[in-house]
Amino acid sequence: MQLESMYQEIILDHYRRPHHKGLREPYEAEVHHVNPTCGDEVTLRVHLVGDVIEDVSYESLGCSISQASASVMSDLVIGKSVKDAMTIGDEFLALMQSRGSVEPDEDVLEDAVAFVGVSKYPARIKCALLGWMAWKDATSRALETAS
Amino acid sequence: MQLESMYQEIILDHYRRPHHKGLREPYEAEVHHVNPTCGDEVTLRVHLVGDVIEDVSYESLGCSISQASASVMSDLVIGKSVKDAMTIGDEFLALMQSRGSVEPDEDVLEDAVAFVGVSKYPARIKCALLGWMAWKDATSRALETAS
Amino acid sequence: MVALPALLPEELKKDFPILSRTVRGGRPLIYLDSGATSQKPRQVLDAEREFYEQRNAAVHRGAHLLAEEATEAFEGARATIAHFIGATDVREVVFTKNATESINLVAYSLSNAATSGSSASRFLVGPGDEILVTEMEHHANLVPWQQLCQRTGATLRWFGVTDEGRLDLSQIDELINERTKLVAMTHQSNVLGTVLPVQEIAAKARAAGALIVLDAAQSVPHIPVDVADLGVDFLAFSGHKMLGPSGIGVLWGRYDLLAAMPPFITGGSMIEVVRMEATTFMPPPQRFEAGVPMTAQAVGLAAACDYLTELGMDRVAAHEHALTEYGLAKLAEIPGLRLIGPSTAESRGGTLAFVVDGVHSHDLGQVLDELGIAVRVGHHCAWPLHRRFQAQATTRASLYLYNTLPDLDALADGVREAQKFFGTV
Amino acid sequence: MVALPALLPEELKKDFPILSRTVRGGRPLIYLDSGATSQKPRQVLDAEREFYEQRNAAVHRGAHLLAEEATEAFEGARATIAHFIGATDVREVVFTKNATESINLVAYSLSNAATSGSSASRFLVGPGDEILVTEMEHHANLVPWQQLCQRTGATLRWFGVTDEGRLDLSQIDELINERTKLVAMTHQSNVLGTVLPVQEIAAKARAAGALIVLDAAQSVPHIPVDVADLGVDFLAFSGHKMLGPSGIGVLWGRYDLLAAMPPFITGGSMIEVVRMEATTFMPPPQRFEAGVPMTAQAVGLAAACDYLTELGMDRVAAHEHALTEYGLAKLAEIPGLRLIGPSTAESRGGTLAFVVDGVHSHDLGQVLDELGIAVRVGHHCAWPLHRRFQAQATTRASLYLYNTLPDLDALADGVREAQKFFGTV
Ligand SMILES: Cc1ncc(COP(=O)(O)O)c(C=O)c1O
Ligand SMILES: Cc1ncc(COP(=O)(O)O)c(C=O)c1O
Repeated sequence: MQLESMYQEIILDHYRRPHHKGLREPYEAEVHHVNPTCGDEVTLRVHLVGDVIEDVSYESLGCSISQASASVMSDLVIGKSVKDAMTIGDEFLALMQSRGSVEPDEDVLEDAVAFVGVSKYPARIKCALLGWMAWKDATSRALETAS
Repeated sequence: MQLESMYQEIILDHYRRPHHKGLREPYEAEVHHVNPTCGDEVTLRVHLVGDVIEDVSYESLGCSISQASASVMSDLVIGKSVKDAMTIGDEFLALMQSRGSVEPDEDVLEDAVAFVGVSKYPARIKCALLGWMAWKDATSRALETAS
Repeated sequence: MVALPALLPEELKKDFPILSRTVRGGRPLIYLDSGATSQKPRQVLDAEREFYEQRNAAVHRGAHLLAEEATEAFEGARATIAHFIGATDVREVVFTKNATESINLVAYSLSNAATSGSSASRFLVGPGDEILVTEMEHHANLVPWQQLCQRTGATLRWFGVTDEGRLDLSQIDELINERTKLVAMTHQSNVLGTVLPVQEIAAKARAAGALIVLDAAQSVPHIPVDVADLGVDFLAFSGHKMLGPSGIGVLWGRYDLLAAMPPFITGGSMIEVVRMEATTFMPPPQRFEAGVPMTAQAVGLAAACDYLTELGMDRVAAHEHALTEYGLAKLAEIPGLRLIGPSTAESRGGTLAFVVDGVHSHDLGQVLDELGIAVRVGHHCAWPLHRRFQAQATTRASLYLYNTLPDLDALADGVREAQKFFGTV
Repeated sequence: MVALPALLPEELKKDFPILSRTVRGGRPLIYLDSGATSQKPRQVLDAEREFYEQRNAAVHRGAHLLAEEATEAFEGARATIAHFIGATDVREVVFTKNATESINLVAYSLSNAATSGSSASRFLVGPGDEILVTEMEHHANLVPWQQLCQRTGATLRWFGVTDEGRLDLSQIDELINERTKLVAMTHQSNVLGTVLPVQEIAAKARAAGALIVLDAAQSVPHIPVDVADLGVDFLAFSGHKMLGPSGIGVLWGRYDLLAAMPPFITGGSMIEVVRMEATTFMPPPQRFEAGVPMTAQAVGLAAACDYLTELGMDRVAAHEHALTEYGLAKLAEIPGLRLIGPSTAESRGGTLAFVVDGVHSHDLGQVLDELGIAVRVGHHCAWPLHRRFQAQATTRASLYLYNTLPDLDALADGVREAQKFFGTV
């Protein structure tokens, strides 16, 4: 079975024990994103201090891929500057659209490299991106509120 | 060419010298019928005296088949009782739907037997029926007015 | 494994070229997603191709031989399809692109009644009027009615669903009342499999003076359907779910209603006289078929009806009933699996939707796919129903005439394998 | 007869199986009715069949391999078609069942704006507003706008047509004014062959703040069309007129407009979140593609685009231009024949409509049919235009890439034969 290439241990670990889960105060923006094809959903908050992402907190319902991805994302962006975090987000998006053809950069993506197998399954890419898209959206809104 | 089987001399004669054409008074009902696919049209009046069709007058624009058919129709129904004329109309309709498979009864249909060839061309059946349908419609209306 | 006498011969699979292809890792395809769309037998594909290669022309518009033959093929297809659903008047069969358009046609014709003069006044819907649906509807038979209410100011109401997955009829006498203008319901749920007591509901709706729309997208392909028996006014279904091509659907409607209804999509071939100032319209079915229609697809759908008729819809239904009983029993043995829908095969079609503790349906679907088993995961366009069952998503296996008992064995084995993979057993 | 360098090779006919069939009395078929619908090359039929036999599944709904492959084929087809018309954003291509539905989509979205809240207010149309069309429109680009006016209280106005069959632009500055909400016009007339000065009209319409809808049903199949160049907001065409399958059409629309427009047909696959109380919708193109789409037909249409691209649309246009010049000259030699439309091939496509003194077009068509020549007779869904030319009906020969000079010789000879038969010469 090829399943192991999609469901790497890192992913299953994050799925079973997600990091940073739960909704916390304070926050500048909260968004609710849904995957219309399957109904997976995430509610996500962003708390900025200056241009640093101080906290990302979320509640989500969904498959292992969407859950694990939100967990990995929160690990990656919390404590980073908005600019750096956005760069990581772009890198992850590129990985997802690569159909498994690029070698992910572990220095940048850390645990997120484990999602390389997911990029071969177009129907699952949206799952892996759900949390990231919500975070991006919430961050832009938080920045708008700030300015 | 098979054209002669559709355009029998009788038809071409009626087409070139249509009988009873023109709109006349008196009349109890006037109708306007159109063939939506080609735009052929007929305006037709019926004058009843008791249950006898005293006159059928019409103006029409259209192909040889529709023109000739209206002419033959007026010959056949003028002077007949409504009941007898309707029977002839039904017989003509049956001929048109026969796809050339029935032997038309010349005693009943007279010149209208010439339309047997038309029944093999589905797209032209409506042409042959245009005047008949208008006459039927006008006659029903005239009867309604009378009652 | 037993060979049940009701089953159709396994050789049927040979008529469907796609069923002999292999999928991931060279595994044979086990197709359990016919509720989404069915596969097509060679006979249907051949009929379409023969039309294109021998008779293709614009129907109802030309006087040349090809146009004549194309029109005959198209109208012959209409007659075959009418006969298939027990319609005695071929003019009651309107071609659309899918069941979704069929339902929208009725919904838009009703709102168009507001600007179509007194002849359409019986179709007027407005504030104070009620449109009644059910909580188990496919979005195709829910959203168009929400939108009709939005356009007209009418109120949407709905039947609930019981824990067993049956329609909750306890409030029927309150729900169907003198304000009810239209009742829209599914014949067979695309998630639960439940077959609704259509005649009973239709009788009450008719007594209240309401129009009745039946979404037959999941019934016409699977059980004998006779419009004369059902007591409904309109019936909608899609060709692609019943062995036919994509791109074609049907709206059947009672002739006297269709003849009084305002048009929906307008354009060529549906007009009587056109002037710049105003236009008059042809009688049904032409009034509702604007533009060059899906001609080859109609011919293909008629070939699908012929295929089903030759097998016999009774036998198709019996085959699926036997498979359903077998599948329900198989799934019931799996610990941690919760079926959504009736647990017995009575008044129920071959749609098996379920959740598995600890394994999200997306993940379950992925494991099954890896094993060559195609099922659907998600809300299956019935989101409110999923909310009703506190299921965010379900896994759905939906059966058709080409499925076999081993397909269901493979499904059950696959579910257990997923449980093992995700460590929930 | 000369062989013109611009002509495509005659061997092209071999790609079209139907063109080798015989008709009445065993005569070879001469197909001059491509304006109604085109014939299909083997390449298109093969692509459709390959899809059904290898990849058929419901797109955008399943997670299994077939659904994945089907979705890829469908979205790949969208990209091919977008590229074919010069659209850089694939989301601007919406699949419909035909050009007629594409135009109705815009018309209904506009009237739906009345009940869609403030975000749709830019699309509101009502009393005092004007919708501008032309007198040469196909019913598909006239009746939907009449109906929009009927639904909303807006006023329909129109450009006239000159005796030469060109658009009469003398009133343009009065016709396009601050009340003009939308201008709908044909790119190429399906009767006259006239190509309209789209950019000029569009520029004035845009300056007045009006939306611009182009009916490209007769241009996209025949000449290079680039949406970026035309300056319009929406463009509609059908697959069946451009070598593609029946049952599929396209609406191209500017993304920012599509993204703000209310939906038309509603149901599955176009929703974001559905509750019994209310529903939100996906962005374009999904918002406008409710229900299971015409998947195989999209794949077939993309194959048609590939076929045309391989030939080169410039060469297709040059071929038809050469045929048109030749045909115009041939017809001009026939006494008693009156052409409806421009007498030269400048800014004009290969559509030759005419009346013959003393021979009604139905009778003329019959004689031609007997000779194996398929033309169209009647008003060709452009009744107001026929009234404009005091022609109750015309005979129309419409050309495509598979036509040849001998086809036009046969046409001219056939017209003379009809004149002899009916004794008018
Ligand atoms: C100019 C024009 N517009 C619109 C249409 C409508 O196309 P369809 O019938 O495929 O919707 C046609 C063809 O019938 C046409 O020639
Ligand atoms: C119950 C039901 N109704 C309506 C539909 C809509 O059918 P289509 O998408 O073919 O229009 C479906 C299938 O998707 C269905 O299962």
